[in-house]
Amino acid sequence: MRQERFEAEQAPPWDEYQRLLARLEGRPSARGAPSGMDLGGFPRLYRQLCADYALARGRGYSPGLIADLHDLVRRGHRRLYQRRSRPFASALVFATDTFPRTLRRHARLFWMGLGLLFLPMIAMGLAVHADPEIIYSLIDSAQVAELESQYDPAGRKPGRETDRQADTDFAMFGFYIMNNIGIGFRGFAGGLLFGLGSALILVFNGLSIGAVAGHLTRLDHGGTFWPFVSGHGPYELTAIAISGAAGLLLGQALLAPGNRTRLAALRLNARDAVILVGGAAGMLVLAAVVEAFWSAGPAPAAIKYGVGAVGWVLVALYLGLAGRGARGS
Amino acid sequence: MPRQIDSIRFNETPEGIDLELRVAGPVPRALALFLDGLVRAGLYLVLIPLSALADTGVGLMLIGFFLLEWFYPVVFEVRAGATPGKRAMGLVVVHDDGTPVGLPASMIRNLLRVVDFLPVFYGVGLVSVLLDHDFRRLGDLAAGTLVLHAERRAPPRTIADTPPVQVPPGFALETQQAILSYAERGPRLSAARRVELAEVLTADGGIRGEAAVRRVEGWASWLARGRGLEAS
Amino acid sequence: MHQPEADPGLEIERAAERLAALETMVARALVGQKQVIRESVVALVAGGHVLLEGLPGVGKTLLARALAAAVAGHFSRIQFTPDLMPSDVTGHAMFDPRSEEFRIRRGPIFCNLLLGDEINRAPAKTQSAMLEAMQERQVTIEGRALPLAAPFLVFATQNPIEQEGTYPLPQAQLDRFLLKVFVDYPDLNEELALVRQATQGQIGDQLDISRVEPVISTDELLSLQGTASRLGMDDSVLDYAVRLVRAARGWRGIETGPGPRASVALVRAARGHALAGGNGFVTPDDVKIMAPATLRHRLKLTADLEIEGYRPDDVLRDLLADVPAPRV
Amino acid sequence: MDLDRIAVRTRPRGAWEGLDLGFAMARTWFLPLWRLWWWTALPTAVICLFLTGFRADLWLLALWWLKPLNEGPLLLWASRALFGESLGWRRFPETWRAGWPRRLWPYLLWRRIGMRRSFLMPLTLLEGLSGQAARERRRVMNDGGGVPFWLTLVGYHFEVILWMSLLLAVFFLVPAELPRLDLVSAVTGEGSWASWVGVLAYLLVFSVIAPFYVCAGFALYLTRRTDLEAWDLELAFREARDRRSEPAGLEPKGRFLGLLAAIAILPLVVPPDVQARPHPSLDPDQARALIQDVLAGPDFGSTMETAYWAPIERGDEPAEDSPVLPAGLPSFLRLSARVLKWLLLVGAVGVVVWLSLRMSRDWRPWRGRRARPDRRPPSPARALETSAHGIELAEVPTAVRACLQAEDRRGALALLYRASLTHLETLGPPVPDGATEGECLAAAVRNLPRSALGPLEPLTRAWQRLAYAHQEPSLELLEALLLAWCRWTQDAGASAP
Repeated sequence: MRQERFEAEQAPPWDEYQRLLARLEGRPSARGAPSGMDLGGFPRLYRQLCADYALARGRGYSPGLIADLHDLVRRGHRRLYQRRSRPFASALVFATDTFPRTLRRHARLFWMGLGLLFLPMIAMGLAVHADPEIIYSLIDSAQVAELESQYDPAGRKPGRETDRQADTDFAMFGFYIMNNIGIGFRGFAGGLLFGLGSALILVFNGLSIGAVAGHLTRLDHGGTFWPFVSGHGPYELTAIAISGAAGLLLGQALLAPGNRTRLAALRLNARDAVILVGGAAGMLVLAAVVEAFWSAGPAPAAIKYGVGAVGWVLVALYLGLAGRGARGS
Repeated sequence: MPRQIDSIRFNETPEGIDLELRVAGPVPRALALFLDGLVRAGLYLVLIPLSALADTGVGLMLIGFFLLEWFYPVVFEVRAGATPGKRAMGLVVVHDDGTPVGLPASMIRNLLRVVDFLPVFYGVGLVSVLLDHDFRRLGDLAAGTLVLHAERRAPPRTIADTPPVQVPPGFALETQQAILSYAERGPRLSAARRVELAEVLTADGGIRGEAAVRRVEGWASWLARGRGLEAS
Repeated sequence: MHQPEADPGLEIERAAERLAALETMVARALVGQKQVIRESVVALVAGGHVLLEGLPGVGKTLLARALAAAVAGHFSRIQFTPDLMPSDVTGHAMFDPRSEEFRIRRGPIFCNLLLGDEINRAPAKTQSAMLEAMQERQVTIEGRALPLAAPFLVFATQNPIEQEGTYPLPQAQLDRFLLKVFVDYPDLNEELALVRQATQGQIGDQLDISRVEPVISTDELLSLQGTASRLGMDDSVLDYAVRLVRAARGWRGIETGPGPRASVALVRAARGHALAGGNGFVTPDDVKIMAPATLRHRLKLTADLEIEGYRPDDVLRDLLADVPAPRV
Repeated sequence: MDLDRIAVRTRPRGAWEGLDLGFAMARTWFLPLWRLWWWTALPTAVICLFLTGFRADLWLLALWWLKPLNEGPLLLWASRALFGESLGWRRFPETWRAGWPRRLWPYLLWRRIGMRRSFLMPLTLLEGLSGQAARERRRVMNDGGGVPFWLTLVGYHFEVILWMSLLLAVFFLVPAELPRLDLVSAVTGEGSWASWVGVLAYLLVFSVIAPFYVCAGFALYLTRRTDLEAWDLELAFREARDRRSEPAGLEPKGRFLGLLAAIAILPLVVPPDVQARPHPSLDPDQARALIQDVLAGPDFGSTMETAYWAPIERGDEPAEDSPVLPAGLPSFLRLSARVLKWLLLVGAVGVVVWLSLRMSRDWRPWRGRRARPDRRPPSPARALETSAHGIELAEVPTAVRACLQAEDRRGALALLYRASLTHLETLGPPVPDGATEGECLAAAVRNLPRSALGPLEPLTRAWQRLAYAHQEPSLELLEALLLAWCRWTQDAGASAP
């Protein structure tokens, strides 16, 4: 069949296809609710067009025609294979199901991340508690002095200020969001350096938290420090460990790819890792809320400890059990 | 013959056809990045005055900074396929099978930006883009994404209505396509150049000048329409 | 509500007779395997394709060939191999330089009964070309749609996936088979009879279908299919079938459940089974009996169950026991 | 030269895509190009070292200025490789004799700081034009937009980024025990060893970027020619002509060995005197007019509609915003912060509570991972409870009769069948919810002696026919079934105790 006849014969479906395509490519709001026109025929038209394109190439029709058909095919391909996203529903499934299940699948790495965070933390805490000089190897003296004054039970300090304003809280909230989640994300990305970056970030965070805690406790500032951190600690520390574990997952793909190529392993693991990071980010947002609005609040220490304990239980229950139930009901 | 060098990657779709993905190289991507940097800097400048509104403003500003830092590309890529800078450069982000990029892949490629940024100004990313067959940086490799040149706006094409002349035997399919292409692109070439091109094919037969152009266009017409019987 | 035919008795009786004759004829070649034969006949009546699975040598090919011999129709057979191309199945266009047109050369798929041997040894492209044809009942060559013959039924055999050099069929494409029939080893008595029969007056170990004679014509088969599709079905039975399929979707241990096409298939198979049993109406029993064969290939177990060695039939057994049957 | 062996797919491309093609070419040919670069750069570097009196910064500046010297051979190599021909370095002296130095001079002098170097180099070096013709041609080719400019600009930045990355990598990766690289003096320092490291690193980066830069410029040039004068079609046509004019089996005449011949044949790549100019006889003014004509045509350019709002009349200038916040704003902000705070807190608590609820709903640890649903056989009483009437077994006959009186055959049979199932359970086999009528019957036949079956079989058949085929049983049959049923239950009741 000659090109011109071919074009003439196929013109009606092509026109129809282009009409539908123009509609699909319209504004996103219009895309959501196809009214008036039936889009059901689109896949059929698309397949037809694909066949025509293959024919045109096989028969050596003019390059211009082939290029035009290819453009149409590509635009249709973009629309037809678009992933539909339902943000709210998928967020629900993500929180109750996907995230905890994925984490449990990589429980070994999670424990590793937790270990990398907590072991240096505890060791450093004990060391600093025993020997006051060690902290200066990690944190410079000006910062140490600032920390001391911040948590000094005698002075005015943001941690215990009873008349702290709501807007200050809010500013702190913004800061925590920016700072802490950034740490989490970087811990994840560092995994691409064969897991070293993640491990380093975990260890250094552990060391500095441990050092601060040990130092303040030794100075008898524990009475202000511990109630402050107890509220958000469960969420924040776990989330940092989880995002570190996500980074380790990337590193694992590069160091021990198993039967896959490194690239394939990396892709596979990255898919899970980003789920872990997403969950960790959610937990960090929760931690930021608690830290900004509750930890600095005026409640007595006992209640704060209680809330902290409940938080640990909740986190453990959530990570251990959520999503274990029947699926897809 | 070894494979010809091309900046195109082919991806076979479920329909069994090869989709051409025109992968974008380092220069347009670098410029897109720079433009995005400008846009982001502008947004930062918009956010900074918030700090005048006491601490509430500072909080909002910091949250804004956070979102800009991490989610600026994700939001644009998932919603529109490309960040404003990429869009200005005519680029678009897709999965490596040519489908529009989704949230997980976009998250991966943009969170891993941190590594591509190392040690300064995307040094690692640049090396990766120069080395990789499809100009992918590390984030792209991990997420399985590509940056492509977006749609091509094709000029209109018509094959002039010259009386068909039968093509002499012995022209390969590629040559026939080149003849058709000549007819399609002819109007955009200078007249002298058209004559010259046509004479390459027809000079052996002693046809020169405008006649050569008419002859080659006649061949094209014959290829597209047949002897004129089919066309009716 | 579907009202049964005013006087269906005679028609159904005759239909059941023909089917019984068919089963007997097939049983001549394939000793034992009563249930397998019954399920194949049901698929024939319901007009659906069958996927036969079993280890090599249990008579999958024999079954299909015996069925083909018993139904007087055009039969072809494709041995799927790793280098089989889609056009080897569907056919292709040849350029005729004289007329400057393409001429279509039809492939083996243009027949009434197609035996696709070891379908999972072919690469995905070829598989999907064939499955596409099964679904659409037409083949597109060079942009022309060519309808396949009616009836058109595919019996595809596949070896268990663990065997070497096999490509598993994609889940979505499995949906195109009405039934998946397991052919197992025959029991002792049956095997004795089999060996006796296969070694009597037989040279080599060729498949013996010489004793199978055509008992049904293709037109007859078409009318049988019509009868089956008109079979009366109470709403409660329909409801039962749909409930079964829906239950399989949310069932514990099932990763991906059967789609809506499964409900349709289940009802069709139940109709076929009722007719083969000589009943003029469909009872929940028909649904329940056909459920494993209809559903087992349409669901995917969760990874942990699969690792523990469970098979879809195990889960289906629980499911069938737990979904209340429509009794009063 | 063999047109058959062209190593790059020729077809029309956008300018940016052409650039990318160049990067792909450079990546494929990187090693030979890189080696070639050093072949010319090393001698130059040594000479410059002496000329600059061993001053690192001057040396680097000299090398930077002499870059075109190294790029020329790369370009020549690439133009040969384009047609599948690999040029040995031994043959480069011939190119020098063929007048290259003369063509390179402008690039080493006044054209050195031009931003379109790599794009224009092919014009001068490969086409060998000079004077008016070259100027004219440059002008035509240059009309293609700013891509060559961006290539050069971005290329510089790539060099800087790679250089800084290299230095930082060296800085970080060398263990602390070894002498540490002083970054500051590497970048700015005079004479120290660190500055030499920095300069050498820069030289390395030059060598890495140069192939990409040259190939990208070359590919841009090819793209532009494809666009302007259908260079790809010319290749295809020439190939077709050659193939037709030669008897099969002979070596294509396009292969050339001598480099001089190769340069002479460059017009094959670049036909002599072509260059997209209109008729050579036209004088420049006419040509310009013609170009203007063509450019004014609808194929070139585009129309654009811009809509914008313009004030009809100019209003008074609004008063300047006072620099201090308005009086009510701080308290309003504080209020909004409080609202946000509580919203966030409530939201957080809500999320936690909701997750807990979700978990407690989903999680049933006591049932085990693969727990089966409850499988207790339903008690006989339950089976009757589910009936519409909810009556005792003993009352069944009366109830059935009542139904019969009321002409409700379906109700009667349903009651009877249900009651017989209830009775069946007292006899032995359990009747699970999932069992169909057929299965109940089969279970009974399996488990009970024939005599204990009573009317179960005909009853089941009658019920199935009624329920699924809508065939109503006759009154006589119902009566008979009822009688049989009564006998059955009484027998059992008598024998059970």
